[in-house]
Amino acid sequence: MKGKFEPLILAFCCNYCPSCSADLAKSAKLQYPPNIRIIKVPCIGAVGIIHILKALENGADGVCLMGCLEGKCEYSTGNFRAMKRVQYVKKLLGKLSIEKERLELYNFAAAEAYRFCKLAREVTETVRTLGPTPLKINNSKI
Amino acid sequence: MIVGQQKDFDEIKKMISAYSRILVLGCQTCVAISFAGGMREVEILASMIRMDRKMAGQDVEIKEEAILRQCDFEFLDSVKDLVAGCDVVLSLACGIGVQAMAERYPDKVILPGLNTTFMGVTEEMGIWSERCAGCGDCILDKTGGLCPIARCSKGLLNGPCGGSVNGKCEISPDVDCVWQLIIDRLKALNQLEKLEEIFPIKDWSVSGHGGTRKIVREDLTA
Amino acid sequence: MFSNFGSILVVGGGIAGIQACLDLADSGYFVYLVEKSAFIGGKTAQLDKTYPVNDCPFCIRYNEHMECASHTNIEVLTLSEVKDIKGGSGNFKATIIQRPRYVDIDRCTTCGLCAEKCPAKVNDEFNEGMGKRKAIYLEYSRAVPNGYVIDKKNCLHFTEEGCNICREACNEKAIDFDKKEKDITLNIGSIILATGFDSVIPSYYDYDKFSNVITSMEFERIMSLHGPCGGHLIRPSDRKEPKNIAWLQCIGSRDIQHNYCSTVCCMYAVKQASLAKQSNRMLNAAIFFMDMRVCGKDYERYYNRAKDEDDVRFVRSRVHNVFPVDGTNDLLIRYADEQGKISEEIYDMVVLSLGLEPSQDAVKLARGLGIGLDKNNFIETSSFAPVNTSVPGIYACGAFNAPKDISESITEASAAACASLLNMAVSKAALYDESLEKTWQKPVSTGLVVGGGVTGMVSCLCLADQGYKAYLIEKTDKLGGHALKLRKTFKGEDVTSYVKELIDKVENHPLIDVCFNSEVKHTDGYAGNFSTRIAISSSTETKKIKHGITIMSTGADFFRTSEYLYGKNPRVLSWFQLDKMLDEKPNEIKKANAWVFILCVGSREPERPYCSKICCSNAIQNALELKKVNPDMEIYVLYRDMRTYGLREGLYTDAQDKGIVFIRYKLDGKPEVEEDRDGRLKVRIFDNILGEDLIIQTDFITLQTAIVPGNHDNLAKLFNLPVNQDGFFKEAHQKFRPVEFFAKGIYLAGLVHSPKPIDEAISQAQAAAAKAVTVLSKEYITTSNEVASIDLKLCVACLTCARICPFGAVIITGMGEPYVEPAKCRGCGICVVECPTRAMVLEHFKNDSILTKCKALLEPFMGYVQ
Amino acid sequence: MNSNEWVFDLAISSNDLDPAFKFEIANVPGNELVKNCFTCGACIAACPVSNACSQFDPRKIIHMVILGLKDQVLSSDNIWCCSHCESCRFSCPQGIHISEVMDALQSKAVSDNYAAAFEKFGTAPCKAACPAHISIQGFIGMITEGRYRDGLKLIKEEMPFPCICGRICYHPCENKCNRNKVDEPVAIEYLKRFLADRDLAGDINYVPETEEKKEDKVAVIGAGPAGLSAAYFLAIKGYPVTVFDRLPVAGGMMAVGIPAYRLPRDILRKEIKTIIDMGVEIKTGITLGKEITIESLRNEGCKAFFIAVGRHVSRGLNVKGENLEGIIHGIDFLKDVSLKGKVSIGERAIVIGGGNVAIDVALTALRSGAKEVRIVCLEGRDEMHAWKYEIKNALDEGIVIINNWGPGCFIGKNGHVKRIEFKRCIAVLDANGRFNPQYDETELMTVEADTVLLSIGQACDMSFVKGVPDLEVSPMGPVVKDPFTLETNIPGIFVGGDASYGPRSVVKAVASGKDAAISIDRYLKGEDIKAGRSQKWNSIEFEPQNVKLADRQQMQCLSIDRRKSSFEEIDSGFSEQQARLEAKRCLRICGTQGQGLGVRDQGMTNL
Repeated sequence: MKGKFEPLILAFCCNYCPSCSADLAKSAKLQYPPNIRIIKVPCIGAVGIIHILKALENGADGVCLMGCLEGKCEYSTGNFRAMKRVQYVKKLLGKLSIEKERLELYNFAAAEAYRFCKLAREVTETVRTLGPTPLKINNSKI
Repeated sequence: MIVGQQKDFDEIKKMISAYSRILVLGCQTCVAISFAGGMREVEILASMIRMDRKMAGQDVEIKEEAILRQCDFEFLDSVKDLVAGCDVVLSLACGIGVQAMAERYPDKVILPGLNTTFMGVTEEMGIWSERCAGCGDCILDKTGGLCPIARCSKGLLNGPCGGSVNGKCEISPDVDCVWQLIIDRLKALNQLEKLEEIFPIKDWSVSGHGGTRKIVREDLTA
Repeated sequence: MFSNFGSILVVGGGIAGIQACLDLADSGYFVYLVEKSAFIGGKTAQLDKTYPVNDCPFCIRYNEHMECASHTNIEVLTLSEVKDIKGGSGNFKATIIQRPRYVDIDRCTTCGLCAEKCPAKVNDEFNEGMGKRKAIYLEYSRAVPNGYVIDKKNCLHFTEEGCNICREACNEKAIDFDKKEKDITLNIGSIILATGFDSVIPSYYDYDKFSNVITSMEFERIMSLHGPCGGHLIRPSDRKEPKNIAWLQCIGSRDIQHNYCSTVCCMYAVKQASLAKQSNRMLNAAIFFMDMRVCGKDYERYYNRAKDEDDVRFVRSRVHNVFPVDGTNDLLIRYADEQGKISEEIYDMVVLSLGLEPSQDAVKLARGLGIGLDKNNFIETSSFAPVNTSVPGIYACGAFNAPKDISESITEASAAACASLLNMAVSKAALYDESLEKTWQKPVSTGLVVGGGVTGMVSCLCLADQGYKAYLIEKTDKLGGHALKLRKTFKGEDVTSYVKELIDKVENHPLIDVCFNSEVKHTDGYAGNFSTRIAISSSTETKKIKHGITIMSTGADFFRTSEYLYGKNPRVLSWFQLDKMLDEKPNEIKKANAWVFILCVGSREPERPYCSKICCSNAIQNALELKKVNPDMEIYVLYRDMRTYGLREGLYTDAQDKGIVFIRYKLDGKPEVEEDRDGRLKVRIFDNILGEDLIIQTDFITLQTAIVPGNHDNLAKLFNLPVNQDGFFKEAHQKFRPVEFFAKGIYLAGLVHSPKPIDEAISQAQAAAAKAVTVLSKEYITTSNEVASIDLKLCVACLTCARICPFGAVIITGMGEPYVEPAKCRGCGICVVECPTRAMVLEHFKNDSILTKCKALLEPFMGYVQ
Repeated sequence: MNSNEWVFDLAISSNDLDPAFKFEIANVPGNELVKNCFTCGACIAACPVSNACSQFDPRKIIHMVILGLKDQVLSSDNIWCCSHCESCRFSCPQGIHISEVMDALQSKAVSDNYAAAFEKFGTAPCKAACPAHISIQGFIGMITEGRYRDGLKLIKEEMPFPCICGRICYHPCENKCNRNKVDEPVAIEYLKRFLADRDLAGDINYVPETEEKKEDKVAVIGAGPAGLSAAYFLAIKGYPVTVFDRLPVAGGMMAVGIPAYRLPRDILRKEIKTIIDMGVEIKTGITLGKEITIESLRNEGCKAFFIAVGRHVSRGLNVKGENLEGIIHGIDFLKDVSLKGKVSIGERAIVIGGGNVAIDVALTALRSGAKEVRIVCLEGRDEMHAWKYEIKNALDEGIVIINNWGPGCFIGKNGHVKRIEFKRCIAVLDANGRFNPQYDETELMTVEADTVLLSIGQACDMSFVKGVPDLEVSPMGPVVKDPFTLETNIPGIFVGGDASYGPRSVVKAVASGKDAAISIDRYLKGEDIKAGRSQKWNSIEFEPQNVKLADRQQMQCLSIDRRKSSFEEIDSGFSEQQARLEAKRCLRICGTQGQGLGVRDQGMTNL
């Protein structure tokens, strides 16, 4: 039985600005797709390559990292490191023939509830267009 | 420190394609510090292999482990059971570690996950550069503590060559001309006269060119 | 809970007021914050971004706003105004009128139903009148205090009797129309005025007539993501994206009515133009200016970047008017370039860079209090006590003292907090939130101040006068630093005697221990508990000091140039030498017929791309002194941009009045200095206006050489402190945390931060002391809940953690083992992810737990069919 | 570069500079700020001359003054280019008054023999013709730029009543307008009115800034245009001024002479209010010689006086039957209408007189209920003193004008006038050009009328002299010793306005008041009152070429019917668009006297 494809997206979300935005979106009762699952982390710089890979390995159709705006990191350079790391993992994904678009880093200010929702929708749409993670498709063949 | 660099994933993939039970074994010393083969890298590589196999619809069983040093036989025993339970060991140690493993577990296929690149230093987080070529006949006393053999593209002993431009090597403007550095350093040390000394022909016999090297310390041997 | 006696009143809930409140409250004092509008945040909250880092000010300050509103030591009185203040320092009695909000903040859940239903639409002043809001409104979604307010003037309940729609809509029953205005009487010890500024309303440039002529603040709102245009750069008339925008500078600044420079407009115009360019590369952005006054830390780089990378066009010309283009909403600008050629250009939009004026209400209040104001209505202050007004016990900070930007306002706010504390012998207010987890350790109530210049001495005195012991480490054998060479401030105060007095106070203060000829050798520890070893050159012994905080005030140095025959001809002087000559050899000055000042020697050049900030004013100041000694002397000032910012503009016009001649030169046409056979000096310069070379025969030349960072590499290394590209120390945040380092408990002040005049250095010194006191005054050293720890069995001492930690919290012990200092670690987890051997652990953020969470979250949706 | 090379190059050496030059110029009054130039260039872009011809660079001239390039500046043709249009008046952030600088340089060039005194102080014909010397091109330029407030400020630098003069001025400027040579003159008066109306319609009216308050009090006798102007300019200088008037209202002839349909009273009140807002005190209903005397004012601390009592007494005809009922003096009639509102008169009115007042009287009579109004005057139609457009207005409204007749006698019945007998006037002036009408006593005309309004001239009511016993007077009024300074035989007392020179226009009175203010200011400061006062304004001729034709904007007027039935204002003023279009017609560069700069050939500039 096949239903409409609903992507599962794991969002690592820095406890500062992006979480503020996410909470704000919630408190303002703004709608964003349920496809986004949020893991709060102390700093986006604390999300390692392995975390991203594990998320994908465990079946996430997309992964996004949400950090503070450039220069705005509570811990000085965490978001900058995250940016570099995402670039690196994108290279790894290339090796695995997984679409790089499944991984993205976004930078947020503290009060960007609307943008948060907008991006959540965008990300969901992007991943929806990409289809289910290649890990799942091929796995179901077995 | 020995600096390593993980092999291209495609190459690793090809190497291990025939196996479905794999031990990814890291080494927590030099290559961990150079971010090529420590536990962190083991986890990442393992995850990638799993994903790759999953996508290909193949089953795989991967064990992840890292030991303190793969170049010492004593440490290798701790993974005896793990090794026994797999078809192949993908070693993320330097070439020494891979060989040590192969020597210790002669029945097992031991594959290298790294290219062992050079002996060098961490310039800063994420940047390593070569410092020593292991020539067996150190001349750093004459060159202000900068090694022309490892760091001059031509290995010149009486540099710099004509390719030194603005303190950079002709092979790339990113590479310092070590001879320029040597001169600067000696100048600062007020030892420029050392350069007037012509280097005698170097004894390459003690370098790797003289065959496999071996050192025996009688006072230490049993 | 607390005694009102000895509490402090802060007037104005803008950025400065909030900062002053927080510093005071964190030091244990009770503060009343009186804000006339319904929300705190002031003008800063309206800004889209701040220079020079392009931060969103609201995002960064949100926590401070919240903290201010919820701090147990702060009572925020919004919709309030000071009606009357009686009494004197230490015992003021203030009457505050508080207008009703009509919405019970504690009940309001900001659900917004009321505003949705409210029938009264009014122009949204937060958006500068662009866009509408309702009569019941929240300024913006996270405005603080976070509750709606009814704007009585426009509310139909009051204007047309009886509209109760919002009250009926409110589920929480939070609306009460019967609330009445009330008077609140407060007993207070000190008052801080932080009333900010009003923008000068342009009476010309057809601002009111053309919709596409907008003010700088309107532009901020247009660019703001939360503004009326959602962050899309569009012009008001047709909401189309503009292709050309012109910024006109000095609107309401630097004219006969405003004999001062508003200081901030150049930078905000540069910021706006480059952000606009970044949002649309095809945009033609032009800034019309007289002098580009970008004289703050990293400002010059920002300006250069706008010019070189963002392709913002800079046109040196004052535009006298904007013309309509018939049949369109476009605007025509006619201007003359430096050669006098008149050009006309058409722009889609024109932004007027409005100047700053003291807020009118505040001027009235200050007059009522008998506070001395200058001719432009700014508060009269001394350079040596930059936040003290003429009335004891009343302090002022921010743009009411002089036009200034956010970071300086914040600095002054902290300085005012410091000054007002010194004024008061008061009981501290109730203490801290008990729920915080603490390590039960008292901070060492001692400060270490490195550098015995004016800044260091002021910091020391601030600490010592509040009862904390202070060590002052000075590497030479006397106090005073470069200030010993200065004669006067731009306001004419005598620096020499001030410094003398200061040294006297410091050396005789029982709580200050001055260590001469000494140097920091080693340091260790964390905020509240540092331990530092000092080497004293006269002895082989080292001295170990335990201290709770550290202030870096090692100052800067001046550039020793080889240009312009400096060092070759004795009559080519540095500015210090001129200062000395004024003191010692007035007769030689009397004999001189001509004198040339060359500005920007070594500053604003490719190898030193920053402005030294003080040279322009200093040159003019000295030129005026020369004129005093010898009124017949011809003085030429050769400059690149005349950066007499703020109230220093008065110096410039004064100098013009006295007949001092100003000639501009360009970087690629520097003056040439020549000595002829008879030893006479000649300066050759190309005069842009004349279009010809000018040869000036002169008796003396003074070079305004750059301020360069002092040699503090060693300190930077020891304390693990960041240094910027120019070699000055890098503070935690350029805009909002100007005197702090990222590492807690270490502060910076004075020229070690960037070149600055003595008054700004002193306010930084006071600000740093105020920050220091927030740590020293704590009962316990508080630490973060989550601290990284290390499994030493796994650790191979690869140093990654020590290298990567943004706070220098990880150190490698002599045993080659890493150690995490709990007071420094802020639990970010950056080291954890990078640890190659997985030895690093963050208790609440373990790898395993996150991976488990990851898995759990990736369980398929409920009801999601795969 | 070595010094040898420097010797031969063409650079300016500081040895050639005259450091004192900038001070010389700055010491000329009005030039104090010249040293404060920021070299921002705002003046150049605002200058119509610079726009027409690039050599004229006021900033460069000022910079050269500051540098001390005296020879170069004074011998340059450029300093003669400024047309004193004042377009740049408010452009300079430092407030440098550039035309004053140019004046100072021109004077210096002449006095130091750098130039012949050719057309010194030459300016545009319109500005020269205006008695108040308003910078007409300047304010018109500001209209084209939309700087209405600045435009008004510019006008108000020279006169306090733009709203009034924008309605009732006889605008000699327009007669001289160079645009006449192309098509029609620029509607200067209406443009002025546009600016002033616009300001009065706004929320905050423009009130000129006043200097710091001074001690010495000044009393002004007469709250007419001359007196109020003097008060206005003295207030700007910071003097405390009190204005006395014996009428119950302020404004003099503006309030009681000019009919409301030409000058609505609220306009008048508003412009007077501006003067009050500047700190001037106006006391009405007080007569010099009755309630107050110069002596009493001196005792109250007044240090200087300006007497501008005007001419409020009608001349008599000296004709038989002149005292019959129904024969009213025109200005008394106007005064009554102004003060009381409606005055009832008969149905058939005859107005005797050919001046502007006669026309005002006739039109007012029409509005006061007369069914038939005729004007009878000595002069032929073309000789009438009334302005052409006034005559046209009268004719439009159905007034009959009968020319070349002089009153012979009035014939009454029961003491009330019934008929007038006129005799043919064959010449108004005698061979010497003096007023001396010649009649053909044989040709007579009898006209029936129940009201006769005499408007044949005004005299000064000399009763005020009681308050100034020592003042030298003539039968014509107080004697002015110097027409430029308005001094009298008593130091500190100045006279001006209609009282001193005969009935003239409001703008002339303003000029007189302004002169008095300058004199009083200098008198009180102890400065030389006479210095530089005889300055004549030369209009510089200009032959516009290649000018695009453009019609003069027409003012919207009330219909003839509405006009006759009310005192509503006839002209409704220019719309903003009209004003801008009309302003664009101004050639802007009239008055430039640069030689060989091509300015004159430029014609219309691109402004």
